[in-house]
Amino acid sequence: MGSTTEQIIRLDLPSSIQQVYLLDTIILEILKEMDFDEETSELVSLAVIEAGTNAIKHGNKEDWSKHAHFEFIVHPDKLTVVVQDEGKGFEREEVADPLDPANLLKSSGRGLFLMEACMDSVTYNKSGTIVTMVKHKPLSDKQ
Amino acid sequence: MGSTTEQIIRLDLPSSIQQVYLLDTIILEILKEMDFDEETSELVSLAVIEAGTNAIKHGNKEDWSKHAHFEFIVHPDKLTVVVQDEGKGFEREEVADPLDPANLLKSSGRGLFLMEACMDSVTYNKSGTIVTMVKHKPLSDKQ
Amino acid sequence: MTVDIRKQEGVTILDIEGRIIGSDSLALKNIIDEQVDDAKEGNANILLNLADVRMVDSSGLGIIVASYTAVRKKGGRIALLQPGGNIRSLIVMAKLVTVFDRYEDEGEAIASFYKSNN
Amino acid sequence: MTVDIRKQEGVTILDIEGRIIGSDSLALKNIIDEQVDDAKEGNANILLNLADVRMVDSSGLGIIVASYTAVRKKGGRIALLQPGGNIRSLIVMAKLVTVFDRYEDEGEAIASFYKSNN
Ligand SMILES: Nc1ncnc2c1ncn2[C@@H]1O[C@H](COP(=O)(O)OP(=O)(O)O)[C@@H](O)[C@H]1O
Ligand SMILES: Nc1ncnc2c1ncn2[C@@H]1O[C@H](COP(=O)(O)OP(=O)(O)O)[C@@H](O)[C@H]1O
Repeated sequence: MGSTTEQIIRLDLPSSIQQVYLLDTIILEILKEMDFDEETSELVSLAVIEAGTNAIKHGNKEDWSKHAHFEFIVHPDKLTVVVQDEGKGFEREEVADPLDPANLLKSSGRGLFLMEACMDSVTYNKSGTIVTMVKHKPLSDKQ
Repeated sequence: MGSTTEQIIRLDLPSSIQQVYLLDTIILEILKEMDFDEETSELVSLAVIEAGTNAIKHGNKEDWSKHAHFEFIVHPDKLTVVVQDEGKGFEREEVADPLDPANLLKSSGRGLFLMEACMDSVTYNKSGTIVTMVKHKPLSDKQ
Repeated sequence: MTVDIRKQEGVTILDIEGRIIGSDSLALKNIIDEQVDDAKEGNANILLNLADVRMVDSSGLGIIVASYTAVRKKGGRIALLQPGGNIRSLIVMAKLVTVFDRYEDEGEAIASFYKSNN
Repeated sequence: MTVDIRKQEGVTILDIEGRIIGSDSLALKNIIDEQVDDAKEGNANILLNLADVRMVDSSGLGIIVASYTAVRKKGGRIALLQPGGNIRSLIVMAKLVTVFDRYEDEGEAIASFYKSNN
């Protein structure tokens, strides 16, 4: 029998940067159906776009035959998003801090920082090919 | 290396009829990015909604823990949609004809008929758990 | 899908907006059933305003057909106002052209309930 | 994302609309680069009208930062008109508040190119 407390939506996208539009459309619709408010939805959709872009660009090197895998786990009170790529992974600690004055004017390097700022929690698996992000519904929301 | 002629998008939805809205959003976005004209898009989205509804309702009996699987295979000149459920299947030949005068005023039974009317081709696997639908871009479209 | 209900000259008008897909058909069925239940015997006069409906799936079409039967049983009539989007072609494809009376003008649609019926 | 280009009193105004996500940042980069290339030395004056932009991702923000650098190299200035949506907060979070001059009024923004620069 189906669990009554969570629903899992899975999505595999070919690793083309164009697919970010589809990802954007999907995450916004999921957030709408979950009754997330608009402001929180903007934060979550940004984090999902950043994670998806990293999987497509850095993980899968835009090889269309490789897929970026998304799992959206819809709970009554929170959304968990798991993004996995088919690449070599990376070490979170080795990524430069975009807020370091030396990096402020760089044209890249802000994605992970924004994901962590927008979500309640962001965790990476050891090899760096899976990122798991959680966002709770604001308490003021109707449940 | 990635093939340059087709991209495959996969989607697994929990078997709740609510998910038809997400399916609708996704297929419309795929059709938009493929540059299908509006009229053809309405036909294809209807067929996909019908196939998805059947997988969720008839195949998986709205058991949330079972998933309806979608594969959208994007070619330059056509879209192939494969819908699979985790149910017992059915026999296409045994389904009543909704255009039979005896069935005209029935409140259901028009889904398969509409899928076949809207797409260029609709085929079922032997057990009836997989339906494959193809739509070519109209020739007048810019390619 | 959103549905607003108005009454005018003894006709219940349902202004439907959006796409009628997925679970919308069940919601629409409940709304129509309630109106038919509330109507006096012989006076179940329902006008579905479809001007702002862009798309209906087979479940939605099925509910409209079921309403036709329910309304006739109760004594009354159902008519469609400005069926647009894909509804017009669904009705043709499903061979329901002779079943549903369709109008482009609301006044004309309302008046029709007092000509063809009762 | 769509971008319209206007010139006014020696300032190139880019009216950007929609979401700047995914491959949009590369498209935007190409457009800005072209404008900077075309500008006379010392006159790369660019105003990004962001009034109709609802959302920018980190790549989009990165392109705006890169434009800042490119314009300064060429001799010129970049300013932002009505940064709305999430851009305002991205600029704050990324500690770029002191980097970008922002204006709410187009006339004021255009005039600024003749006060603070050259
Ligand atoms: N999924 C991933 N696979 C491999 N490397 C990654 C992945 N995600 C992030 N990285 C590494 O972390 C760096 C920082 O990523 P990010 O903060 O998103 O900024 P940007 O994508 O602009 O470089 C990337 O340049 C890349 O080296
Ligand atoms: N994926 C499926 N799994 C099992 N049975 C199916 C499936 N799709 C269709 N059917 C059967 O075919 C019948 C006709 O389907 P359809 O034409 O879509 O009309 P409706 O869904 O309104 O009954 C269904 O009632 C069901 O018995």
